Amino acid sequence: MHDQETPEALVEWLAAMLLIREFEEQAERASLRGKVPGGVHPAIGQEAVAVGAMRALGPDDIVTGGHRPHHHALARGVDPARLMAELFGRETGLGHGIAGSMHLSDFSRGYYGSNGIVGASLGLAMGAALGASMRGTGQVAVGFVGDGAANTGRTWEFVNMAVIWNLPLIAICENNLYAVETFIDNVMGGKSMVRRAEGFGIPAFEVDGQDIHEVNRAVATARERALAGDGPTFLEMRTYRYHGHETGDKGVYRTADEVDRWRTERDPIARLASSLQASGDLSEQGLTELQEQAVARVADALAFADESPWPSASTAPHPTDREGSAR
Amino acid sequence: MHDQETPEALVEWLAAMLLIREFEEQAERASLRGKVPGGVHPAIGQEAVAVGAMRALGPDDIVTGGHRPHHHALARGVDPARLMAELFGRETGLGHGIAGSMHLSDFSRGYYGSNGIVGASLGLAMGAALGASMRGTGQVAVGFVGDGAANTGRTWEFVNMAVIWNLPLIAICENNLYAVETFIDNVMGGKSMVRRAEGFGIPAFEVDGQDIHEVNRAVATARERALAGDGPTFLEMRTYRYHGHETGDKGVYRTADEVDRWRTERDPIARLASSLQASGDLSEQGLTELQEQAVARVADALAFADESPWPSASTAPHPTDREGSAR
Amino acid sequence: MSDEVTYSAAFREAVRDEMAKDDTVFVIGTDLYHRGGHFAQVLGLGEEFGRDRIRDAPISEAAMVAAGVGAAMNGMRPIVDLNFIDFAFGAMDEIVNQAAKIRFMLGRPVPLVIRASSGIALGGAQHNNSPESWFANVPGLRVAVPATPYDVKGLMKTALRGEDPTIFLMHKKLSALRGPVGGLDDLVPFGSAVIRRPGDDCTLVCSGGTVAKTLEAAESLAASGVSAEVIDLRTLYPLDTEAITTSVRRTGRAVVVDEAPGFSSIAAEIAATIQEQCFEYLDGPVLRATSTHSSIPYSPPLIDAILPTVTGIVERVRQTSEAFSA
Amino acid sequence: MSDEVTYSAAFREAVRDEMAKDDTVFVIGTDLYHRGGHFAQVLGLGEEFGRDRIRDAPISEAAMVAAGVGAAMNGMRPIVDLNFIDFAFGAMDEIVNQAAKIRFMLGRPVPLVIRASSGIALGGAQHNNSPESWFANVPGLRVAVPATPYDVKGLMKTALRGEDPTIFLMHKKLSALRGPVGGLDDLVPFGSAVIRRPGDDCTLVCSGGTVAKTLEAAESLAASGVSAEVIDLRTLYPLDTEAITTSVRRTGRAVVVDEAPGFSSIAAEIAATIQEQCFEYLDGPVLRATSTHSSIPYSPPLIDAILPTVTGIVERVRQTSEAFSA
Ligand SMILES: Cc1ncc(C[n+]2csc(CCOP(=O)(O)OP(=O)(O)O)c2C)c(N)n1
Ligand SMILES: Cc1ncc(C[n+]2csc(CCOP(=O)(O)OP(=O)(O)O)c2C)c(N)n1
Ligand SMILES: [Mg+2]
Ligand SMILES: [Mg+2]
Repeated sequence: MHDQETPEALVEWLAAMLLIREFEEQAERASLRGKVPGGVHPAIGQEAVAVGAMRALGPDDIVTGGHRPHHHALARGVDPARLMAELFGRETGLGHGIAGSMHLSDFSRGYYGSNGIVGASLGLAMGAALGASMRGTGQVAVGFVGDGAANTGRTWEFVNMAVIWNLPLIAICENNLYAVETFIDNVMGGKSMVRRAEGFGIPAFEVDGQDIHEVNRAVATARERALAGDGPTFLEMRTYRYHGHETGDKGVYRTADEVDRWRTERDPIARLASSLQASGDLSEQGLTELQEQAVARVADALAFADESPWPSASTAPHPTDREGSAR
Repeated sequence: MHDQETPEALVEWLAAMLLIREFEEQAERASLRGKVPGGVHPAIGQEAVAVGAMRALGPDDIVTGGHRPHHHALARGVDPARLMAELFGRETGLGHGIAGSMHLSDFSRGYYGSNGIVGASLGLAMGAALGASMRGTGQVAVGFVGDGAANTGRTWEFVNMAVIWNLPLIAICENNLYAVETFIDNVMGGKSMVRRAEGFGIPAFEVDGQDIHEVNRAVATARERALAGDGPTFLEMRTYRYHGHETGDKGVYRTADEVDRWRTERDPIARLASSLQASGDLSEQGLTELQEQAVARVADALAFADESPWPSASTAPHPTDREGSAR
Repeated sequence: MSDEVTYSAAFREAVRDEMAKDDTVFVIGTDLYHRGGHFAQVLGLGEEFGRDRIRDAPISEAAMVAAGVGAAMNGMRPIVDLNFIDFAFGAMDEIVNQAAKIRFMLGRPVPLVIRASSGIALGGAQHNNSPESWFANVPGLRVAVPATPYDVKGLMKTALRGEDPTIFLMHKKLSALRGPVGGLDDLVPFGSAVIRRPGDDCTLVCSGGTVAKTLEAAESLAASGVSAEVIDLRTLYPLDTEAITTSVRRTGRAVVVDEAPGFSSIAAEIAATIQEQCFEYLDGPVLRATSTHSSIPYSPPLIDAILPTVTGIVERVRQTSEAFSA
Repeated sequence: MSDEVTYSAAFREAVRDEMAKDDTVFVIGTDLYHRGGHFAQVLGLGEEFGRDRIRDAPISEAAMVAAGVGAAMNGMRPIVDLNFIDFAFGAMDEIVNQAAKIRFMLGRPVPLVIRASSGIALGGAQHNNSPESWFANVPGLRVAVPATPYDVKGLMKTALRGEDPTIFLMHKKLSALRGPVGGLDDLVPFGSAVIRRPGDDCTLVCSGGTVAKTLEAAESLAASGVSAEVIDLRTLYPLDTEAITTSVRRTGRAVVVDEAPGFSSIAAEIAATIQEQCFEYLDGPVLRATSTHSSIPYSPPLIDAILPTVTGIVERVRQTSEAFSA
């Protein structure tokens, strides 16, 4: 199922990244207007990791992610309107307003959910991979975590388990250099995530997360290995988030210059757009149209979310409360 | 403080190992007679790790260990009679019968305690090393864990923390190849503990744990590094436990032949004894005397424990319960 | 169908039955395949079902539970054997934030059983925690605390055929207890307490490791003319409030017996609920016979000094009967 | 001495005072040095005390607590800031099996404070757990739940000068609450509740995030002629049983208000204790106004549907008053 990188496919990748960026920009703005209870963790700058990875997967493959998950959900094909409605806490949301930004899911697309606990997503993906392996479903499971998860012990328990049980798991670490305001090099002994992973016997590779081709090929290769019964792979995707950790955050932990350089020199959208333009596969007008489509879809999503009703209290109790003799 | 390995010192090391072996043999027998509530985890075969390591430490250095801790305690100079009394659950025990085999301690000797939870000892040693570093006490902390701890996430959190905080910690993994009945190679991805540790940026070395000289030199070197401000070291000590995991255990997970080979070809006591005899530093009679001393001390310890009173219920409540207004 | 087997063997029977019937049932844990678990609870199943389904794991509690949760989300019915419940502390996030909440958050059932040995026995402070009231406090979890081989088998089958995560706690000291068990489809429903001894003067509520003690206390009370009804809860969540309150409305008095240190434990919940729902029927306060608020010591006489005793239970019944019978 | 400061700033003042006075006090946590913690609770202390004592850590909850425990055993007085109490699940063994039990097992005090933000607010199910009753259930731990800036500062000082591990829980929604604070040596002792409003007809027991709501309920009850006494516990363990029972013996009625889902929570302990110790004085059952037994949803109307409300509290008082006043 490795995508052949046809011009049509690449244009679709670009469109998917544009949608994510527009979605995140608008979600953050809506959040600043008080529309999103609790705020959001925008993934602006990390679009290529999500789109490049998802385009290497089959429809039944499984994906989990962490607290910064919108790009995964959108890249996996989740409806932006229902996603925005969930952020707004509305009845029409992906999780009926019960779940929220950190607990998105869409099982019809193998999207097993985002997670509020650093590292936990990888464990669920590992378990889902075990289920796939035992049932012989031919699914591969992808667990996304951030660089922050590299220092959480559970992460390495999960990796080790996937290795010894030879599971069809792809662990993707989106290394955007910071966990909230903590620079990864200040808190990671050894300073190489790939070497750390290799110590657990998992094949591990560093990938330029701002190059969607490289991302896609790395995930496709890992998926082939998994499907061939060769077990898990660990991919460190070097990437960057342009905005603060969460809605409205402006820290002093990194320089404006650093942010600027990532934005101007390595932006994954600009890179793909200009290479498509250079190869003649996308016209100036074509790009404008894609941008306009993204804007329109997100505007629709915002309107849908805004007009959607609040959930009613009767949906609140835990499902298991509805049975049994407990009060 | 690196021990100079004088003949006198080596004879003392041998005596210490003989004491441990005799103690463990008798403790296990007493346990089979029902004298030890809950049984014991004997460290027979692992004597050189404990004695070699402790003889490289200073009197104020800190030691923690796990569920198989008697050899650490004895090598650190803890009174065998009070140790045996604790195993017997008596008032005169190291922990007044409150603590037990897995919760030994002797703070006057920097022995910060054994632990019933796999991996936990290393965390406490890491924290004690932090205290040492912040207070500038010049102490080094040694945390002993088993090979089972290599797959517990917390272990690597502790190692990482010691690296990034540059703590005077020595992590010693007594790799006796099995965790209960689980062969380490079956559950450890990557199969090299040293490489796994190195991934966290900690200098790591494999040591022949059945060669007391090698053990001692490795720990002495690690201690020098720590005292020089060069941070933590990880030492994998390859060793073997001759008996079952706990009192009376006889599993089918390893061959009698394997046990035999470790016992006859690599026994740390036999190795040191015969090299001392070869060099003329210990006579046949000298060895017999050392053995007799060990037997006598342990016999005394057994008698002491057996004659000691049971603790009285008034010592049972938690100390903090004695203050405050809580019930 | 009703041969006598041990408490441990009853567990094994339930697991064996369900594994034979349902390919998706399997077990994850340490030292299972050869050793059969520390309490022989799956002894022999390794050979029968193979290494895939009697799946040995390293000492990685977080990963074991995560594996169970993820597999349960993907069509399996895992049993994660944590050995001692104390080791659940290393997997607390996976249990409380993942297993318990996924159905609520994502609408996906998590048919997972976490088995562990629990209760207060030898081994010292770190091996004798009683966190069952915590699990009962977590919305989304169910907590089973069988006291007999019959209930082990029947409750385990219910857990394995259910859709939600269950914490299945087997008391260490009951491992060798013998008794009859049910057949292939004899399920014991959750939230259904059983009256172990009928009585009229006082209700004694107990479960798991305290049932035998409580029955002894009832016997001793009978000798002095007090007729105590003994209710074995079988599950702490769901709690069979109806069985308890029905009894107390009749007897007018209640003592809750539980082995955990009593402060803020499940005994508090039961006492609070009884007085809430039966206030006008009560002739005396609902009292608790629990362990004292202490870590668990190593030496047997010290343990004995902390545990609820038969005399202690009888004494509590006296206290609640005498103080206000005048 | 009594300038008004926020709840967060009161914490900062306590830590600053004690750090200046005692070299062994220091803080471990994520994003402390620059950001000052997620609630600005140590903002500015980085510059004042340096990176050694305002010590940034990776996302390694187990290692943070282990570092605190080990350092406390070796002469330090660490504060481990876990950010949200939910993240304590990753350090549960270090808290429950190590910090809480070491003094019991080894005789060595562990003067450690674990600070975390708690209570129910926005953020969804995994960020709004209420495990305070679990910590209260663990022998060896103390649990502080301040409701005012004054108590934050005074209780924190007590914790920092004590010898035992304290779980210090600050309610998320109170961060910006302003109020007076005490001076350098104004300590608030543990186990000492305070009467926030005196009254004669009913006792309302509350703490932390429910104090304001409970006072509102008392106000509303006053309007309809019911005089409610409001007791703020300040610490859940030790629990000031005397203050509670003294009040209930006078008022004859009690409602326990707590924000945690009520089943098997601290509210159960308080209710159970009250009826045990005040049975003959009670004119009605001790009722609870708590959150329902549910994971915490994301959307505000759903959260509101779960939380205890002012009307709910008033209703409970009515229930316990009316049912048996005839
Ligand atoms: C176990 C745990 N500890 C702490 C947090 C609080 N927290 C939420 S996101 C975050 C930073 C995560 O950084 P990273 O993994 O690098 O992901 P990024 O935000 O960069 O996408 C932290 C500390 C958490 N959610 N879970
Ligand atoms: C967290 C945790 N999980 C499980 C156990 C049960 N247990 C006690 S000892 C042991 C094996 C430990 O093996 P290893 O670390 O190799 O030490 P050894 O027994 O070989 O000395 C296990 C699984 C435990 N004590 N703690
Ligand atoms: Mg990051
Ligand atoms: Mg071992």
